[in-house]
This record gives sequence, C-alpha cells and structure tokens, in this order.
Amino acid sequence: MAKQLMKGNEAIAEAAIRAGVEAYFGYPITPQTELLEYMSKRMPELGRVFLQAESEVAAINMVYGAACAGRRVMTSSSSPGISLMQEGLSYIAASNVPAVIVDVMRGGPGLGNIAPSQSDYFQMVKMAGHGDYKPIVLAPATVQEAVDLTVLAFDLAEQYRTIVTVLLDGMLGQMMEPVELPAMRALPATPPAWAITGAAGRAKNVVVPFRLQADELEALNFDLQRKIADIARREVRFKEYFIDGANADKVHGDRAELIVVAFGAAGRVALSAVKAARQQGIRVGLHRPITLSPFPDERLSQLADEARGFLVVEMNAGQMLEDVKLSVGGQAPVRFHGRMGGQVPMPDDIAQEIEKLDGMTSRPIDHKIEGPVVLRAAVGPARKPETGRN
Amino acid sequence: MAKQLMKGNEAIAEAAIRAGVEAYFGYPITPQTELLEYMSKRMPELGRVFLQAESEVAAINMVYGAACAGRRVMTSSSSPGISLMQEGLSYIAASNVPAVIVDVMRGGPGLGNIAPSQSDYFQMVKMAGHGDYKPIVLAPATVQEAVDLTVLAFDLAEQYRTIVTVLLDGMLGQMMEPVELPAMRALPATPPAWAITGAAGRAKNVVVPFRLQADELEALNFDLQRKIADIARREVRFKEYFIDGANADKVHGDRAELIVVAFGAAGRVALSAVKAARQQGIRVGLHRPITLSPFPDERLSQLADEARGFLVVEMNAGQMLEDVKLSVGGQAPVRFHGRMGGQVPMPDDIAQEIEKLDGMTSRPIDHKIEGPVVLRAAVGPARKPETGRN
Amino acid sequence: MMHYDFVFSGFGGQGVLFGSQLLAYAAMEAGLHVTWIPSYGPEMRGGTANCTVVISDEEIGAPLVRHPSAVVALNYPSVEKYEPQVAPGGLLLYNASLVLRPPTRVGIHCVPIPASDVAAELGNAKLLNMVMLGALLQITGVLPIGTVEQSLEAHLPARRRDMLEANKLALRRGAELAQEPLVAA
Amino acid sequence: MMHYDFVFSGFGGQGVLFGSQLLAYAAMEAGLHVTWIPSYGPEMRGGTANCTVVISDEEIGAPLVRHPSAVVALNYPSVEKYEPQVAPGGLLLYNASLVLRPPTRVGIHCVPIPASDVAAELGNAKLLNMVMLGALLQITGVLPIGTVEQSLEAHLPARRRDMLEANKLALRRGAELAQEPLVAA
Amino acid sequence: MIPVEPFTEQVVFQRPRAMSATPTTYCPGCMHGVAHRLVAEAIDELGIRERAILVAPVGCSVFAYNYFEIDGVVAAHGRAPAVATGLKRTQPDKIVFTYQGDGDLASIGIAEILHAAGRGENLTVIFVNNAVYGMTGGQMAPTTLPGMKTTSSPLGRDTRTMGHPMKMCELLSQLDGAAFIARRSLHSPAEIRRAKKAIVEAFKTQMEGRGFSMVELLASCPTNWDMKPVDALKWIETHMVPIYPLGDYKTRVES
Amino acid sequence: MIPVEPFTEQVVFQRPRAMSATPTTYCPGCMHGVAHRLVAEAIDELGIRERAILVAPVGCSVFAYNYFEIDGVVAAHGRAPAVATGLKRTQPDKIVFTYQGDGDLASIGIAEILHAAGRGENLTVIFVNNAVYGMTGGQMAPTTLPGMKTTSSPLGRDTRTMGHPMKMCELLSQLDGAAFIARRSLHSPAEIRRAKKAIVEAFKTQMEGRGFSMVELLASCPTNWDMKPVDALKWIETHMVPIYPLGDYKTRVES
Amino acid sequence: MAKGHVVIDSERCKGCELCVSVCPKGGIRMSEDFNAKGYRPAVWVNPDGACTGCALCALVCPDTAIAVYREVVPRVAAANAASN
Amino acid sequence: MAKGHVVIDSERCKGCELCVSVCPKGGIRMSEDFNAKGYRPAVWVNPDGACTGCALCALVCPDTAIAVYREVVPRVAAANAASN
Ligand SMILES: Cc1ncc(C[n+]2csc(CCOP(=O)(O)OP(=O)(O)O)c2C)c(N)n1
Ligand SMILES: Cc1ncc(C[n+]2csc(CCOP(=O)(O)OP(=O)(O)O)c2C)c(N)n1
Ligand code: SF4
Ligand code: SF4
Ligand code: SF4
Ligand code: SF4
Repeated sequence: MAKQLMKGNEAIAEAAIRAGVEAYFGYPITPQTELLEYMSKRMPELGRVFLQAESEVAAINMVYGAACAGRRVMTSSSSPGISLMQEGLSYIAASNVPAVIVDVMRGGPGLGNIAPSQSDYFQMVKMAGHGDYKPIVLAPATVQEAVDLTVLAFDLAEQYRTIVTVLLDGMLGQMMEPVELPAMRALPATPPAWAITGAAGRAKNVVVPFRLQADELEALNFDLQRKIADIARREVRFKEYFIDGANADKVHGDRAELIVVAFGAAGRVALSAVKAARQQGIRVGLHRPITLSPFPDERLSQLADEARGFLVVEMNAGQMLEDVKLSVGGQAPVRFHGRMGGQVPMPDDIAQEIEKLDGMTSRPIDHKIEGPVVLRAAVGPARKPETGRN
Repeated sequence: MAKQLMKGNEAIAEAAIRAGVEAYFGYPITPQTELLEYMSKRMPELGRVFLQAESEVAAINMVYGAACAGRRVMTSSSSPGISLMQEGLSYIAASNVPAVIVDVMRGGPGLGNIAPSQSDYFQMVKMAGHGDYKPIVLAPATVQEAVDLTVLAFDLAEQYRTIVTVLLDGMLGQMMEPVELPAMRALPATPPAWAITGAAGRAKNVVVPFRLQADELEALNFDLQRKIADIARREVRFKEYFIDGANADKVHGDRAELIVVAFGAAGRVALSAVKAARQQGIRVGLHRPITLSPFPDERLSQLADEARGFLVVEMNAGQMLEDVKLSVGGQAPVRFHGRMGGQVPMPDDIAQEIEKLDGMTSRPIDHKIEGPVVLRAAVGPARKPETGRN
Repeated sequence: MMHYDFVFSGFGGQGVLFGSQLLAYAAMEAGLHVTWIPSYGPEMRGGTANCTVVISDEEIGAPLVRHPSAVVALNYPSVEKYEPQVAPGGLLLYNASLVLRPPTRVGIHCVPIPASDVAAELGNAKLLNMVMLGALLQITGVLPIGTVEQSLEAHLPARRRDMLEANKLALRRGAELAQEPLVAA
Repeated sequence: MMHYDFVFSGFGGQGVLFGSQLLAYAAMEAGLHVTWIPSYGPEMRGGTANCTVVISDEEIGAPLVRHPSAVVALNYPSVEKYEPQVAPGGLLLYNASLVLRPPTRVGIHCVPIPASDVAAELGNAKLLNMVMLGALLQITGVLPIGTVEQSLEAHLPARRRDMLEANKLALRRGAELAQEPLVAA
Repeated sequence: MIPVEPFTEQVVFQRPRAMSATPTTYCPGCMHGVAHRLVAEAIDELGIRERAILVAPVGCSVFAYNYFEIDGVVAAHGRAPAVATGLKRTQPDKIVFTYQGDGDLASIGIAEILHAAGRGENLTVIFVNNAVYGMTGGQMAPTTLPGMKTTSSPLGRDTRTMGHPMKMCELLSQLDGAAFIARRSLHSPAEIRRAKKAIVEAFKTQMEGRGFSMVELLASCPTNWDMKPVDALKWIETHMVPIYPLGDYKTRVES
Repeated sequence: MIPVEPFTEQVVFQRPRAMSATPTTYCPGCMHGVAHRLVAEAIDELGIRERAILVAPVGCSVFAYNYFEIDGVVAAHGRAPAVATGLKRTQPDKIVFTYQGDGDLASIGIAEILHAAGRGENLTVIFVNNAVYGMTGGQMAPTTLPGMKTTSSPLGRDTRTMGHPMKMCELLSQLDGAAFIARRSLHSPAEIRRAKKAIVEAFKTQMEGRGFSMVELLASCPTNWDMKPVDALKWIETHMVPIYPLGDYKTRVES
Repeated sequence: MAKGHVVIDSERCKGCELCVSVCPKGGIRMSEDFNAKGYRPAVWVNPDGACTGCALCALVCPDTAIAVYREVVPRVAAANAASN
Repeated sequence: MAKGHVVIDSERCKGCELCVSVCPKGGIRMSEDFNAKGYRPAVWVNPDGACTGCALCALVCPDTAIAVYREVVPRVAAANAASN
C-alpha cells in the first residue's frame, strides 16, 4: 500500500477503523480533536457508531457500555478530559472488559495549555483512577508507530480483556509523517461469549464492577494482578538505538556506556541528540520504551549492569524517571532532563546533558557539540562530510 | 480538655471546624458519609457554609470557588468520588489556592466495595489528575492523629497555598477512639490579599489555571516544583517504633535490623506485629510515614545504610512500595505484604512476613510466633508474665 | 500489661452498637486505651452487625483481630460465624434464648446466657445487650460494673433516659447469670 | 546524508499550511523521510501560523528545531520572530512585499522575494505561498521543482483545481526570482 | 419454590419469568422490590426477556442484576444512561433499560439523563424516586421534599439554601428527544397497576423506536424515612404526590 | 486610548469602566465582544464594579478575565456554576456571575447549571449561544441547529442520531429556584439594546437576592460558521431565532 | 364469589405487613415466630374462607413472597359452590 | 439633526464590517490599508456630515473600537446649527 502523509491524530483514527473499531465515543479537546472529527466522518460512512458525548465522563461510560456489549470500542481525549475519565476507567478495569483509550497529552496542570506534554504518565501508567490495576500503555514516537500501536492496542485489549492506552503528546498528534496504513480488517462476526447481548438461549451474563465482600474483591484483585503479571511477562516492548550488537553505531562502533531513556516524542528528539553525541565520540545509546506499562524494567536493569549512567528525558517534571530508577536500582547514576508546560526538549540541550553525564561519570570531555545542522545549498553541509551522520 | 470517644470521620469534621473551616462542600459516599453528615449539622449551627453538592465533580469545583475567595474550605470523599475530582484538583493545583481534601479510601477498582483500603496512594500521592504537581498528603493512623493532622492540613494548605490531602482508610474513618480535640480557633478576620473578593480599592485579582504560552506555563510549573521541593525540605513527618535510640525497644534493646514500613491503618496493625516479633527476639522496628508526600525518603535511605531488610505492608497491591524502593535504592532487600479489596492485613500474617524477612536475610530462626493474645479472666494471660508486652 | 479484644455480634436492632460502644466509653473513662470498630459491610442493613472493641493499657495497634479473645454473640448466625474464630482458650458468650444449637468447639469457653428471656423478664427485649455485657464484664473482669454504670449515665441518649435504671439492672442480672457457668467451666 | 529543517511562517490565510504541506508531500513522494508540524498554539486563529518541515534521507528524530536552517517568512511578525532563530549560515527568505524593514542579522542569508506583488501580478494574492516555495526550492535544491509540481497535481484540493496552472506558474516565478539573490549572497 | 397447586386452581399471581428466585437484600417494605417485579412482568408480557438488557445503578438497587433473569451491567453512580447508550447504539435490536434511584438520576447523573433524553436515545428508564439517598443512609436527594429531615438536612430541607425538589418528568418532557415520560406511584395496589401499564408503554416506545422513554415511580424508603412500611406508603400519597403529580408528561406516537 | 474630544461634544458612547482596554483575541465580528461590553455596561450602570466577580469558562471566552476590570476566576470546562457557588456562598455580598458558552453550559456543564438553578443559587449567568464549539474549531454543540454542518457533524446534525437542540431557557425555567430566565439575541442594534436590559435585570435579580438568573444571548461565530460577520448576524435572525425564540422565560419578583 | 388460595413463602417474607394492610378480607396476619432471617413472616389465615384471590396482597408484596391461585369452578358447579 | 463625531481606533479594529452594515448614513467604509495586526480597519468618512451620532456603529462593534460623540448645541445655537 502506498504511503500517505497523515497527521498523527487522523492516522490513529484511520488505523483504529482498519483494526475494526465498531464504536467511537468522544468529546472535543485540543490537541486531540482531529481524531474525533475524522471519526465523525468515517464511522457513519461505514455504518459504524460515532457519537459525540456530552462530556468525557459520559464518553468513557458509553465506552464501558459498548465494551460490555463485546464491541471493539475506543475513545480519545487529552489530559483534563482524561482526568474526568478516571472513575470510568477504574470501572472498566474492575469489569475486565476491553477498551482502547487514546490520550494526546497537553500541558498541565489545570487547563494548562494545548502544547505537547507527557505529564499524564503517572495518571495513565501507574493506574488510572482508584483501585489497584494497570492498563497497558503504548507510547508511539512516530506517526507510523502510532498506527501500528493502535492496531496492536485493539488486539491486546481483547486478548487480555483490559484497557489499553495509546499515550502520545500533542506534537505527535498534530504532526504529519508518511505512513503505511494496515489493510481493512473484517469486523468480528459475533461478540464474545461473555458479552451483554441479551440472555437468548443461554444463562444471563452480567458485568459487575464490584464485590461487596472483601474476600471476593480481593480475589478479583488477585486475578487482576495475575493478568498484569502475565502481561508484564509477555508484552514488554521497546526500541533501542546505538546500544549494542545490531543497533550499535556502525560508524563509531562500541557498545553504549551511557543510556538515554525517553519515550514518545521526547524519544525521537533524544534520538537526534544521541546521534549528535555519537558523532562527538560519546558512547551513548537510546532506549525508548514502547510499552510504558508493562515497563521494560528487566531490560533496563540488565543495561544498568554495564552502563556508566542513565539520562532520562521527559516532557514533564520526572515521572517515568521513577520507573527508570526503580529498574536501575541504584546500580548507576540516573540524571534527568525535563521540560514542562508544553515546552519540548531540544536536541542540543539533551546533547549537553549527555556530555554532562559523560563528564560526571569520569571520562574526559574531549569533544564539543556543534551548532545545529544547517543548509546544504545555501551554506554547504554543516558537518564534515566524512561523519555522514548527525 | 476531656477526651471524647469519636469516630474518625466525625473527629476529622470537628477538628476541621475547630481549625476554622469556613465552608464544606461534599457528596455522600461510604465510608466517609458521617463526615458530611456531621458537617451538615454543625456548620449551619456556626453560621458557616455547608452544601451538599450534586456530585463530587461539582463539590471540588465549589471548593475551588471558595478557595479562590480566600476561605478555609474542604471536601471529603472516598475513592470513586476522588477519581471524579481529579480534574478539579489539578485546577486547584495550577491556581495555587489552598484546599483540604479528606479521602477515606475504600476497596477498588470500580465500585469495589466499602471496606477499608489504601489503594488511592498512587492517585493521591503521585499527583492527582493530569499535569505535574504533588499535593501534601498526610496519613493518620489513629483518630487522635487524624484530628491533629486535619488541623495541620489547614495550616500547611494556607502556608504553601497548596492542596493538602488527609488520606485515611475506611477503618480509621469508621472506628472510635478517645481523642482530645483542639480548642476552637477564631476565623481569619480578612481574606488574603490575592483572594477574589471584588476589586474594591485595588487592582483586580484573577485566578487563572492556565498559561497559553509554553514558556509561561513552564515558569508556572517551575514555581510549583520549587514549592514541592521546599515542602519536601521542611515538612517530612514520620513516626518510628523500636528503631533506634529513644524509640528502640526498652526490653529487647537493640537497634532495629529489619524495618517494617507501613502507613495509616496498616501502620498500626504492623505495630502489633512488630511488638510480637520483638518479643520473639527479632530486632525489628516500624517506620510509619505520616507525610506520604513529601515522602520520608532521606530517612529511609539513611536506615537502609544499616538495615538488613525492609518489609512494606499496605492495603493495596504495592503502591508506597515503589517509594520505599526508590528511597532504599537497592541497598537492602524490600519485601512486600499487601492485602487488597478491603481486606485488612492481620498482625500474625505480618509477623510471619517479618520472620521470613529475618530468615531470608540470614539469621537463624530461633523463635516462634505464639497464637493471639487471649483472655485474662477466662483463660489467664496468654504470654509468660515476664515478657510484659505483646 | 492488659490487652483485651472483644467482638460483639448480632442482628441490627439487637443493640450491638450501643452495647459495645458503652464498653468503649467505660474503658476510656477508666483511662485505658480503647478502639471500637464496626464492620460496616453490606450486612449493615437488616443483616448481622458486629463490632470489635480492643482495650489495652498501652497504644493499640491493630483494632481488628482475626481471633478475638472473647465474642459476645446475640444471635445464631453470630455463633456460626465466630465459633471457629475465637482464640484458643477464649470465650464465646452467647444468647441462649435465640441460639438453640449450642456451640460445640472444644478448647474455648462457651457460655450460654438466656439474655433475650431475661430481658423480656425485665420488661424490655432491647435490654438483652446489657445482660450480655454484664456477663462479659463478670467473666473477664475487664472493668468493674460500676465504671460501666457511670458511663451508662453519661452516654444513654436523652430520649432513653427513662430506661437508665432498667439498663443498670440488666447489666447486673447479666453479671449474676455469668457467675455460675464460669465456675462450671 | 541530507537533512533539512525549514520553518514556514505567516498570517493565517497566507497559505502557510498548504505551502509547507506541499513540500512535505513532495518529499514523501520523492521517497524521503519527512515530518511536518504546525505550531497549533493560541495564535492559530487570526494571528501568526507557522509550520516546521524536516526532510532527511534517514529516520527523523526531532521534528522541531530551535535553529532552523531556513525560514520562509510571509509577513513582518515572522521576520521579527525568526530572524534571531535562523541557524548561523542559514537562510531567511522573506516576503519583501509586506516586509518593509529588511532583516539585518549578519551571518545568515537574508533573501527578499516580492511575493505578494508577484502573486498579485499573477492575478491572485493567494499564490504568494507558491512563489515563496519556488524560491526556497531554487535556493536550497532540496527537491526539483518538477517533483513539487507533481505533488501539486495530486494534492491541490478539488475545488481549487482550476488554479493548478496558476500555482505552477507561481512556483516557477518564485524560482526565477531566487536566482539573483542567491548569486548575490 | 412456590408449590404449584392441583389442577382445580389457576395461577392468578406468581413470580414473573424475568425475575430471578434470588431473595432481595432490600429492607422490609422497600418498594424497589415492587418496581423490580413490575419491570419483570412487563418484560414477560412483551416477550422481550431474551433481548432485554438491564443497566443497574449505584444505589440500593445496585444489586438489581441479581434479581432479573436477563443480561445486566452495573454502571457507575449516575452514568447508567451513558452506559445504556453504549449498549444500545452498538446493538439497536436489544431492549436496553436503566433502573435508577433519584440520587443517581437526578443528582450526580442529571447530565447523562438529560443528554440521553435530548438525543432521543432509544432507551427506557425506570426511575425510582424515594426522595432520599437510600444506600448511603438517607441523605438529602434533589427530590427530597421541602422541610423533610434527612441525615444531611438534619433540620429539614430549607429550600433557600438547599434548593427545590427536582421534578424530573417536568424537566425531561421539555426535551424534543423524549417520547414517553410519565410519573406513577407505588403507594397502593391501584397505583401499582397503573405503574405497570406505564412501564409496558415505555418499553413499547423503545420497541417501536420512538425514542427516549422514562417512567418515574414514587416509592418508599421506610428505613431512611424511619417509618413503618405501611405508613411510608401513606406518606407517599399524602406528601409526595402533591409535589410530584402523577400523570403522563409526554407521549409521542410517531418515531 | 480613545481621545476625549473638546468640550463642545458630549460622549455618546465609549468603553465602559468595567471593561479593560486590552484588545480581545476574538475573531473579527465575534459577538463575544459585544456580550462582554454589555455586561460591563450593566456593571457600570448598577455601580457594582467593585463587588462583581466573573467566573470565566473554558471556551473562546476563557480570556474574558482579561477584558473586565473586575476580579475573576477561570473555571474548568462546564464547572463555572459550581465555582461561582463556592465564591458566592462564602461571600453573599458579592455579585458573582458566570459567562459561559453553549458547549460549556449546555453540554459538559449541564449538571452544574441545572443544579445551581435548582438550588436557586443567587448567581447570574451570561450564556452565549453560538450553536457551536468555538474554541476547539467548530464542533457540534447541544445547541447546534438541526441539519447544521459542523466539524463533528460533517453531513449536518441529524436529529435521529445526534439529538435535538437543547433549549436551555425552556429547561431552566422549569426549576423552582430560577428567578429570571430570558433569551435575547445580538443580531442587530435593537436586539443588542434589549439584551442589555435583560442583563441589567439579571444582575438586579441577584442584587435583590431573588435567586438564580440567566440571560441567554444568541451570538455568532463567523469563523466556525464560515460566514462573513454581517451574514452571520443575519443567519442568527433567520435561522437561530425561530428555533430559540426570544423572550422572558421566567420572571419572579419576590425572593 | 371466586375462591382464592394464597401461598406465602415465609422464608422470603420480611414482615413488612403491606399485604396485611391491603387485604380487603383481613386474610393475612403476621406470625409470632421468626423465620431464618429474623423476620416475623406473614401468614395467610383466610378467616371464613373469604379470600377471593384478588391478589392485592401479592401486588404490593415487595419480596414476591406471595403466589395467588383461584379455584377454577365449572359454570354448573359455580351455583353449588355459592351455596357452600 | 444632531451632529455626530465618531472616533474609530484603527488598531483595535478587526475589520469585521459590522459597523458599516448598520450605519444608516453610510458613514463608515473599510480602509484599503492594513493595521499592525493585518486587518483593514473601518474609517469614519461621514459623507455630507450626515452622522447623527446615533452610535449604532459602536453598539454592534465587538471590539469596542468606536467612541461616539455628539456636538453639544446650546438651545439658541441649535437653530443656527440647523441652518448650517
Ligand atoms: C461517585 C460516587 N459517589 C458516591 C457514591 C456513594 N453512593 C452510593 S449509592 C448513592 C446514592 C443512592 O441514592 P439513590 O440513587 O437515590 O438510590 P437509592 O439507594 O435510594 O435506591 C451514593 C451517593 C458512589 N458509589 N459513587
Ligand atoms: C474537560 C475538558 N474537555 C474539553 C475541553 C476542550 N474545550 C475547550 S473549549 C471547548 C468548547 C467551547 O465551546 P463553547 O462552550 O460553545 O464556547 P465558545 O468557544 O463557542 O465560545 C472544549 C470542548 C477542555 N478544555 N476541557
Ligand atoms: S435503604 Fe431504603 S431504598 Fe434502600 S433497600 Fe432500604 S428501604 Fe429500600
Ligand atoms: S471561534 Fe467563534 S466564538 Fe471563538 S472567537 Fe472566533 S468567532 Fe468568536
Ligand atoms: S407483603 Fe410480602 S414481605 Fe411484606 S409481609 Fe406480606 S408477604 Fe411478607
Ligand atoms: S454614529 Fe451612527 S451615523 Fe455615525 S457612523 Fe456610527 S452608525 Fe453611522
């Protein structure tokens, strides 16, 4: 299939449609609105359900209803709207029904602004709302990845009967990149056996998000925890650059001694910085978690055995940072570079942080970061031709 | 003042009144309802504001309004209701206005049940809702402490212009203990200068929970982070039992080698277990954080220098556990004992875990936990008289 | 040191709450540490209610116990529920008027008190909780009856003031009844 | 390897979005990696809009840059905003018809294009974005004009089909205009 | 459970098929039980048991799913209409109804009910108005009568500070999407019969795709009213009916 | 800023005192500007500038606090009536008003507005109905007209699936707590004058403690309607007024 | 008059007395004994066999504890029945 | 007829043309030039001095860009003024 240039928000919508989403319920909020608008056009065309809910609270509860019906269903929102969904999310989790949530994060707290951010990490990754559970959280860094992870989200949601969140920031939602869309899937022929479809020719089904007796609720929680553990064992995903073996830098060789950890948009910005630092001869690599939950803690702990230090880059005050520290477990220093309030970290700032980390972890600083890449035709190549990378 | 036997919920309400709360907005939910009911009676008697809101969403936004007016204001709820308040809390945080929130946690997720739980730790301690901020979180373990911390909550809220949460579980909310109530404070004569009271004889005041420009929102976030750091430096509180110096066991002497960490109701249950274990000669102590945010990470890290191991006990699947691990930083093993869904950990189970930890960290197990304390008159003392403790 | 953990259990309306709270008040007024905690579960309405009272002369840790040292069971479901839970060597005090199948567990003290009948004799079925409490005080010696009577005076709701003497009488009748079985145990 | 980062900036309505997207389409269709990102801030309505296009022959990291290698400024506020931001040695291409105070920064290439006037000459003020894009292509050589013309055919909205040739013409006029200043640079 | 008598007798009254044999946890004399039975009877009569779906609320009737022999879901407090919307939109051939208390529907859930009605969502709502929050112990509801004492209006509802009763039928009948809106009471056998008819009509409205339907049922909460069940029914008649007049507030025949 | 002319002239019209000199960020021809000015004029006329408190919504008028010379707060989307309740209950001597768009008030915030009105909360609400979500780019609002195309109803609002227009004046006037409820339009100078009078009356209602007051103002969003401002005003008259009839929906004189 | 027959499931009954209050024939009274749940259930006493099977009791019973049956009397037998 | 005087703050004006549409005297037209924000502002041209100061323009202006003044004509002077 030919590539298309698509906005993240719209690409996710189209990917969901091709993954067979049968119902969408949502409420407008920047920087996610294009997703809803796209759905408002495409879903009715396909004879599927689109409904603009009266609020995010209503939207998530409509999602709950459609999920109980055994239908592939999703909603999307951004930070303040996600806050309003916390109760509903907790109900969905307690009920073990599948649902896909797209959170296109924006600057906070409060009304904040509509600029990109990653400050919903805690509220989406640690657990949405009250109670003990964890949704699966997928964090794309490119529009293509957003498409692929959206399809995966529906598969995982159904496989584990869980909430799967696609967590991205406004930057990815708003930006266009070439994407290859998946083929259109057929919709499921029949809803699953547990679905609430009317007790025709079978005993009644019920979906009950509570257990009045503490022992029963604890049993339900144990089931949830088992599921979470199962997911943690099987579904960890990440992408690494310049770290070791196959993905280590061809030019500068060498396994990474410093590890940058960043997800989503921050991850791709960090990639630019890592490339630049590699060019300066710093043995640095990038670990980009794709599943924030389950978190790639084992892999990081493994890297920590040999790494001299870690740098976490986020568009928040340091949230994934805690998970990295928990994984590293004191084996190596963990530094942090974060921007807040809709500010996006810049490659040169990150590169500087890499240098600092390099220095801090006792290696002579014998290199300098050059200015940004500049224009070929107008000014000639910015870097010495032989480096071939930036 | 003579002691009174009071339910946790009612004691908190009366403490708030004596601390000078001027307005209460809330919505009924078990196991917190007595607090609201108490307020519905007492506040109008005193000519103060009581209003049963139409929902938790409305309640928290009414709190926001009254807080903007510069009035001492509070709300109370329990887990699902707290989930519904997440957006509002984030607005309050962004606006730097003071507010006191009481969360009497119950079993989750979803509707869960009304039994005691501590599973709102993540949603209240890591950050309520979206954006980067942290409320102060106070976790009482006795009704007296609930009273004292409620008063403190108002003071801290005003001093730092922040949200302060009193986080307890249904057990503490429902149980009665003797308490000494503080004296009734006079209400503040005038609202603070920043309050929204009408622009009479001064330039207008505004409370604005957003900054459209990313750099300005980042500046607001830096202010918030500075405040959080300031609070972390000055307001850490905890209580220790049998750990060292003054509070080490008089009978069995000896500084603790094993540290149990537990807050709130779990903390008091753990105390029983620690006492029992001490009696068996295990050198164990209890660290009970009183401020969950700021978390006593420095103290724990200090204890980790010498301790053989930690046991975290919670009424959830392991939430504070992460903060303990972050504090211990890999210096000592951290075990966990948790009950979920409204189950309360029992002293003998905890005592067993202490034994396991003791064994695990290589010390011969030369002692056994006896059965529970039994009845004097009917059966005579359960333990040998000379131990004098249980 | 002293340390007691008691469970009171019965139908809603049998006075479980007041009976157990009265003991807690008395303990407080005697200068002891005390915790009182209800199970506020789904069984609150209509079903069975139960409360745990812990009394100690030092800071109380757990206010709930898995194996209480004494259980005061006002109805049959309570006996069924708590018979296996009483601590070894502990006490199961039950309302023999309503509990027709006596508990059988060995290794604990099972003491029948015909509390509903006695209360009816005293003219008010609602006094059964006081009869049971009187028996409990007598058997365990946790507090003198006089202390509890004083607390009764302080905490009996105003609208039930007229019942003060009847309540005291019930306490004392319970204590009397408890003499004999204890000796027999 | 090749790597370009361009910013297009101007009033809403000046065709910033379409002009920059067209370049992105062309890059994609030429088999390159490309990212296009708008600033979707408060200035969206009425105020100034800007878009960043990054084109590279390998996986693109940051889609936003602090110091773009070239800026296409369609109005004066854009010149004011981006003059200090252009990378040293970079290009500031500006709409000389609207920008009466030319940029003065040394160390960058400032190239005036009288785009609004040219567009007006071509019969439609809205063509100014194409004029500027043509100039950009010419100066940087990022893509051949022909590639962009093909993309134009594919992506010009149906309701503006009639403007296809005019758009192409504008692209070429822009390229022509850019010859001279480049030589002068 | 109930023995069927020999052939000389005909059954005049027994538990409907759509109702399960499970005894309820409601308090003695609580009208939720009657409301449940009427719904079950209507479902039986209309022959829709195998495609009926219950959305239970949070409130005393959170257990309703136990008492019907049909598929069911428990919604979050107040959100039943949204959950029902999700169920109905994805399977329009099913008969979806919510069962909600007055705290649930008129307080925390008023947005969801208004918008479901406004959208003309093809749902049926059984709204049990007992003037208090039952489950949490008798606090004031938006439907509490002026002057009525509750655990959160200990001196009685003062309309100046606590507002006026929310009259949901009056309100919802304003909305174009609402097709059938009626208020009935459960305070006597005759009223119970009338209530049943309205419930049947509400389900028919949905079956015919006419849009949103709701039956409000005035009911008692003897426990929190602190009344004997028999007195509570009288109180409905003497105190509630005057404030909440019975009748059909909206009937629309076309779809 | 506007030069005061020499003594031979009298001022017929200038910026009211309660309005700040800051230029607005609204689109050209957006009627939020006129609505703001009318409110400011009313505040001036009633002499309440120093005790007036604005609760701004989330929506295009989130910036309203910039444009008034009075104290102000920005509420979360839809929650302005709750925030206003908190402000007013704690300082009943102040004149507290919310300023809300139709998405804010009639969609996400419908629970808060209904309950504020139901409680007879002594507040004033300025409700700007422009039939779309302005700030987020022209999505359908509950007030969108049947058949009207928006960015989330690209084929036009189909009342069968997207519901019917929410008529807030009709709805709120049902509530006993509502004292003054009126709908006006801003589509012509004459209507603007009438709107102003209603706003003054609404504030008076609050000043006299009569209870909840609301003025709905039909307004244009030329940007999202994709119309010239002049045409947009005509469209209000020809398309909106027939669906949202102007008038006083509730007037209560006693408090 | 038709002859009714009422069966009250005493274990479902919660003793609310609503059935007693509506029976036009005084056909139901409350038991002195408790059922397993601790309620005093209703009992159908049907004094003078007056029950007509009108089912008012069942209609108000919130616990579906009541089933009502009516004797099926062949037309000819009806006259005889009336003379009983 | 009273004589009006209108002052339009061209930097506040966003060129919406509402004032133009309501002026009964055709007193306002749009400028050919742009203001700093890029709008073509309204200008008061007042052909034939017909402006009465009715302030309709100001009334509809969403940007409070218009101030309106009216000549204060002493009663005696009014007759003179009319003959101007
Ligand atoms: C979000 C949330 N808030 C509050 C509660 C507590 N709660 C449970 S039921 C209920 C009210 C029930 O009253 P009503 O809807 O009138 O039903 P009833 O019990 O009277 O049948 C409340 C407030 C909850 N479960 N969830
Ligand atoms: C909880 C939440 N949901 C959604 C949004 C996004 N949002 C901002 S304004 C708005 C609607 C504005 O429309 P309206 O209230 O009609 O006001 P207008 O902009 O038309 O004046 C929405 C949906 C938000 N800020 N917060
Ligand atoms: S509390 Fe009231 S509504 Fe709930 S079951 Fe009891 S009587 Fe019924
Ligand atoms: S988008 Fe619409 S409502 Fe918002 S400022 Fe522009 S014209 Fe006004
Ligand atoms: S109505 Fe039903 S529950 Fe009530 S007393 Fe009669 S049989 Fe028992
Ligand atoms: S004041 Fe009246 S006549 Fe004068 S310009 Fe304005 S609208 Fe026209």
